[in-house]
Amino acid sequence: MNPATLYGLLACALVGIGLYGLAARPEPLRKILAFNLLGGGVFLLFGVFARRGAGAGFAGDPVPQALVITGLVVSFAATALAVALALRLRDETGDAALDAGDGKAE
Amino acid sequence: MTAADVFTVLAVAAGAFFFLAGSVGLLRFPDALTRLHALTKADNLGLGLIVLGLLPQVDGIFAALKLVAVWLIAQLASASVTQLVVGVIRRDGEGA
Amino acid sequence: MMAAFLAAAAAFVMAMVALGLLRLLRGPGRADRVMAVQLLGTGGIATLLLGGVGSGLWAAVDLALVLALLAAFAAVAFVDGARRAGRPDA
Amino acid sequence: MTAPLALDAALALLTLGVAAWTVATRQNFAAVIGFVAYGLLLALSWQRLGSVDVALTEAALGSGVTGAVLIAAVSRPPRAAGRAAPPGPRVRLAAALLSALVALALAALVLTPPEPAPSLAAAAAAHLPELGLGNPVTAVLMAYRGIDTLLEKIVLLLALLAAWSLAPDRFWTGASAAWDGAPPGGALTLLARFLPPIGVVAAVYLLWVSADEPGGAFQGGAVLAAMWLLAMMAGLLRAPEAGSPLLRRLVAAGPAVFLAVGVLGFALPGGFLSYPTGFEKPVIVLVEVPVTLSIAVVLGLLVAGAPGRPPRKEGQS
Repeated sequence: MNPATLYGLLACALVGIGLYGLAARPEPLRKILAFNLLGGGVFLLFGVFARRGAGAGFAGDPVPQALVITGLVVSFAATALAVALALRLRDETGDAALDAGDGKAE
Repeated sequence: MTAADVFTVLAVAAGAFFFLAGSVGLLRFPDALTRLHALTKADNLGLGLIVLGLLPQVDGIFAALKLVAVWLIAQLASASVTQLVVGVIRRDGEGA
Repeated sequence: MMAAFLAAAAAFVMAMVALGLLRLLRGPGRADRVMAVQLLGTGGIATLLLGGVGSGLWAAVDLALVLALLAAFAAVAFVDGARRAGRPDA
Repeated sequence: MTAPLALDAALALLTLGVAAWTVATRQNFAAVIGFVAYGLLLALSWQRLGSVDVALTEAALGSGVTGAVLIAAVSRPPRAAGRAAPPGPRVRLAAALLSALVALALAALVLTPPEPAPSLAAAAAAHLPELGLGNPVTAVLMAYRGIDTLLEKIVLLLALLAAWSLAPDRFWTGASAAWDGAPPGGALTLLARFLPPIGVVAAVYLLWVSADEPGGAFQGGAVLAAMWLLAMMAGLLRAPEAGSPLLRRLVAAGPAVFLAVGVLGFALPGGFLSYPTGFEKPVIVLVEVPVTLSIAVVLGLLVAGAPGRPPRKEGQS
C-alpha cells in the first residue's frame, strides 16, 4: 500500500468518527470537537488528492493545499464563535447541558 | 562508515532509548510527580542526544545552529511546563 | 544506509510516543493527560528532525521549530484555565 | 515493511485511536486534550504527505490556537449539576451505521481514483517566474486565488464581530475578562519573557521564506497570535479593549490594504486583484505584512473571547 492510500483510508475513517460524534454526543462542546475531527478528515482527503496530483517538480498539487490552509482558518473562526456562543448561552440560561467543564469531583 | 556516522548512530540510539525510558516511566510510575520526572528525561536527554547525533549529518553552520535552536526552545518550554504543572498539582491535588 | 537508520529511529520514537499516549487515555488526573501531550510534542519534534535530516527535506526542521515554539502552549493554557477556575469571579 | 512506511502506519493508527477516543471518552477535559493531540498528529501526517505549508498551519492553528480556545472553555467551573442525556441506543446505532456508510463510500472513492490524477500543478508552475515566487502554495494563496484569501480575511472579521457582539451591552468596547493583568510570577513569567521574542523572529522568518519555502501569512500570524496570548496569560500584556482605535486599525489593516491593492488593479493592469506587471513580488510582500498582523490580532482576540469587563474612561487608554 502506498502512503497516499494509507492516509486516504485514515481520512475516511476520521470523517466517519467525526460524523458519529456529531450525531451521538449531546453536549455542545463535544459536538464542536466532533465537527473539528470531521473537518480534519475532510482536509486530509484534500491532502491525499494533492499528493496524487504531484507534478511539475512539486511534492503535491498546490491548489488543494491552498484550499486547506484557507479552510483551516475558517474552521478556526467557526470553532471560536461556536465556543463563545455555547458559553454565553450557558451563562444566560444556566442549562447544565451547555456546561463545558467536568465538575470539581473528577 | 566514518567516525562521524558511528557517533550519529550511538547518540541517536541513546536518545531513542531515553524516549523509551520516558514513555515507560510515564506509564509505570505510581504518582503524577514521578511521572513528570520521567517525562522530562525524554524531553531533555532524548531530544538533546538526538540533536547532538544529527549535528555531524548536516552541512553548514546555520543548519547546525537551527537544530540546536530547536532543542533549546523545546528545553525552555519543557522546563517551564514542568514547573507550572507541579504548581497545579501542589495546589489542586493529583486529580487536577 | 544512514537515511534508513534515521528513518528507523524516527519510527521507533513514534512508537514510543504511542506508548506514552496510553497515559492520555488512562489519566487519571488532568495533569497526566497534559503530560502525555507534552511527550507527543517532544516526540514529534524528534521524529521531524530525524526524518528531515535523514531525507534532506529541510522544511521539516522549520515545522519542528514551530512545534517547539508551541510546545508549552497547551500546557500553559491548561495552567491558566486552572488558575482562572480558582478565581472567585471566574 | 520499510522504515518510512512503518512510520506512516504508526502515525495513521495513532491518529485513528486518538480520534476515536476523543469521541468516546466521558470527560470533556480529556476529550479536549485528545483533540490537541489529534491536531499534532495531523500536522505530522501532513508533513509525511509532503504538504509542509499545511502542516505548519495545522500545528500552529489547528492544534495550538484552537486548543487554547477549547482548554479555556473546558476549564470553566460548571454552573449546574447533571449532564445532558445521551441519545438512546437505537439513535446511536443508526448514527454509527450512517457514519460507517459515509466512510465506506469515501473509502471507495479513495481506492478507485481517476487515472491520470487531476492536477493543476503544471498550471501553477507555469507562471511562477513572472510572480518571482518559488512556493506554488503561496502563489495560489496570494496571486491565482487571491480573491479567496481576501474573502477569508473578511470571514475572520465577521467572526470577530459576531464574538464581540455576544458581550452584554455594559461591556461593549471593553476588554476581555479572561486575564486580569496580574502576573502570577515564576516559570510562566520567565517563559513569557523569553519565548515571544524568539517567536516573533520565527514568524517573520516564516513570512519571509514563504516566497520560496513553506510558510506564509497564516502560519506567521498564528505563531504571532500564540506569542501574544502567552504574554497576556502571563500578565505581561493587558488584554486590549475592543474600543481601542489602535486595535481596530490593526484588525482592519490587512483586509484594507488587500482590498486597496485589489481595487488598484482596475487602474493599472486592468482587473480586480491583478498586480502591476513587473512589481508582482513587492506588491505581494506589501500585502502580506499587514495581513499577517491582522491575522495575528484577530486570532488572539477570538481566543480572548467576548469583552467581559466595562470599558475604562475616555482618555485613559
